[in-house]
Amino acid sequence: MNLSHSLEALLYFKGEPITIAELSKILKCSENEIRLGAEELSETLSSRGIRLVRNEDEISLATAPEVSSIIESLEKEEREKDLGRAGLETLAIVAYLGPLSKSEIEYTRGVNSSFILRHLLLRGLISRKENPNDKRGYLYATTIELLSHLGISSLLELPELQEIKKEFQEKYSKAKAKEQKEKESEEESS
Amino acid sequence: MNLSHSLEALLYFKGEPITIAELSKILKCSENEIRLGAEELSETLSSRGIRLVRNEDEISLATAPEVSSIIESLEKEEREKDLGRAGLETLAIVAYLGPLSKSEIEYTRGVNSSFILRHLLLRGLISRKENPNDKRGYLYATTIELLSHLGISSLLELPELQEIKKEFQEKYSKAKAKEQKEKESEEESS
Amino acid sequence: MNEHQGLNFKSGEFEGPLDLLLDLIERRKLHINDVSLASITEEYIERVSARKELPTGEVAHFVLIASTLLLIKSKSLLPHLSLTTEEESDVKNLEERLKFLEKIRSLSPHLKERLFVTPMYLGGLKRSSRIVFSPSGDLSLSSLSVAIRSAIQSLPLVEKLPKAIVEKIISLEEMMENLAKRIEKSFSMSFKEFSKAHANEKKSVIVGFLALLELVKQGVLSVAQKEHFDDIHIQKDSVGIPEYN
Repeated sequence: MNLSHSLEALLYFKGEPITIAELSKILKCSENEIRLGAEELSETLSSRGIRLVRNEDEISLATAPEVSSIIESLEKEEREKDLGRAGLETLAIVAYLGPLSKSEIEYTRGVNSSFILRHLLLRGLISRKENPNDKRGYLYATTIELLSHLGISSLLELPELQEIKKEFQEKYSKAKAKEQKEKESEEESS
Repeated sequence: MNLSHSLEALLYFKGEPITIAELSKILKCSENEIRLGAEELSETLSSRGIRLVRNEDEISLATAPEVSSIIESLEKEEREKDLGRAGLETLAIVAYLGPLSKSEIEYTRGVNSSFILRHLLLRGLISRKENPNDKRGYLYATTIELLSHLGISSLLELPELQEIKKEFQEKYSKAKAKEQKEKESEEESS
Repeated sequence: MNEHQGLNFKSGEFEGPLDLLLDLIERRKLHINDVSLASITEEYIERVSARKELPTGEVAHFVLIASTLLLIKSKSLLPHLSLTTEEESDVKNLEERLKFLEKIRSLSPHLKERLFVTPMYLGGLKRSSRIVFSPSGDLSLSSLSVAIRSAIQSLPLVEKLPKAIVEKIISLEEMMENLAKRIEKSFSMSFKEFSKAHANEKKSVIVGFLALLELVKQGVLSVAQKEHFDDIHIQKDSVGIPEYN
C-alpha cells in the first residue's frame, strides 16, 4: 500500500488534523517521507469532493470549498428532520429511565444505537457525561433545553413517570432472567 | 460540481452511513441518479485509501481493508470478535437471503433464533426495519457495519450470492409460505 | 452396545433438529435423501430423548421432525405403505430444508474467514459538527409517552406456551395412531414378501414409535395413553435397541 493511501485512510478515520510528527510515528517513516506523501495525496485530491489542508506541522482532510452549500443543506436537513420512531424511542428511554449507559439503552431497545445517540447529541436533545462506574463509558441524560421545549421544568412532570418506571423495572428484570436462560440454551448449542 | 464529488464530500462530512433517500433529498436528484453517482465514486475510490461501502439503501465511506492494521492500532475500543457457530450461520442467512423475516430465518435454521438475532442487532451486524407486508413484524438485513467488518464494499463480493438468493426464492418459497402460515398462527396465539 | 454411542456425540453440539440431522448425516458421509434419513431415524430419536433439558417450545420442533423421519423410515421398510400427498410433501420439504441449510453452513466459514480480519473503518465519529439545539416537529410529551410505552411493550416477553405447537403435538399423537394402523395393514398385505429376515426391522419401527411417544410425553402435554400403544408397550422388553448401519 502506498504512503499517500495510508495517509488518506488515517486522516479520514481521525477526522481532525494530525501532526506530521505523529503521522511519522504511526506510519514508521521519516517526516520528510510524510511530507512527500502528503504532496502526492494533495495532488490526487485536487479535483475531488474532499481536499487536503496543510499548514506548517499538521495536515487534515476537509470538504472542498465548492460543496459548502451542500454541506449546509445536509446540516439543515439533519436538524430539521423528524426524529422518527427510532429517535423518539431512544429519547423517551433516556428521558424516562435515564441517566443510562449506551449498553443499557441498547439492551432496552434491542438494537445497536451508536448512530441514533450521536444524532440526538448533535441536536442538543441529550448530553453525555463520564460514567462514574465505568471510566471508558458515558451516561446519557436529557438536556435542559429539551425540558423547556417540552414545557416542563423537571423530568418528574413527564406523564405517568412513576408508573412507567415501575412497569419497566418489572419487565426488565423478567426479560433479563429469561434472556439469560435463552442465552444459556442457545450458547450451549453453539 | 459533479455528483460523485458532492457525494464524497457529504459522506466525508457525515462520517457515517447516509441513506440513498436522504441523499436524494439533499442533492435534489432522483435515487437512481444517486446510485449512479455512487457507482462512479466507488470506481474512483477503488484503488485509494478510502472506499465506498454500499448496501441496498445506504452508502458510507470507510478506510480501505489494506490499511486495517494501521487503523486498528489507533482504535481504543476493543472489539468483541467471537460470534460462535449459531451466530455465523444466522449471519450467513441474513447476508445471503435478506431482507427476510424472523419466521423465514427460523424456518431455514429450524430453531428459535430470538436470542441470536438480538445479539446480532445489538452488535450492529444486522438491522431490522418494519415489514411492509406485516406491521407487527420486522425484516432483517445486513448493515454497512457488517460489510465494513468483512472488509467488502458490497454484498455482491460474497461468493455465489446471486445463485443462492435465486435458489432460495424459487425452490424454497412454496415450502416457506406453508410453514410461515403455520408459524403466524402460532405467533398470533402466543 | 450400539454403535452410535461410539460417536461420542456431546450434547449441546447441535442446535435445532435440522442441525442435529445434518450432523448425523455428515458424520456418516451420506448424501441427503430418503435412504440416509431412514438410516438415521433411530439415532435421531435417541439423541433427542437423551437431551434432558430442551426448552419447552423446542421439544415440539424436534418431535415434528421426528414424525416425518418416522414416515420416511416406515416407507423405506414397507414399500406398500402409501403416503398421503401432504405426507409426501412433508418428506420432500424436510429434504429440501436440509439441503439448503447444508449450503448455508458451507458458506459460514467464508464469513468467518473474513469477519473482523481486515475491517474497513467507518470512522468519522469525531468529526463532530456544532451542537445546535434543534427539536423536531414530531417531538412532544405525548409522542415521548407513546414511544416509551411501545419500548416497554417490545422488551423480550416472558415465555408463553405457543398454542399452535400444543395443537400440533396433539395431532401428532393421532398421526402416530393412524400410521400404526396403516403399517399393520401394510404388513398383512405384504406378508409373504416380508420374510423373517426383516423381522428385526419391523421391531425397529415399533421402537421408533415408542421413542417418539416418549418424546411427546416429555414435551408440552402429558399425552393420555391410548390402548393402541399399550399393545406395543408389552413388546418393549423383548425388542431392545435396534442395530442400524
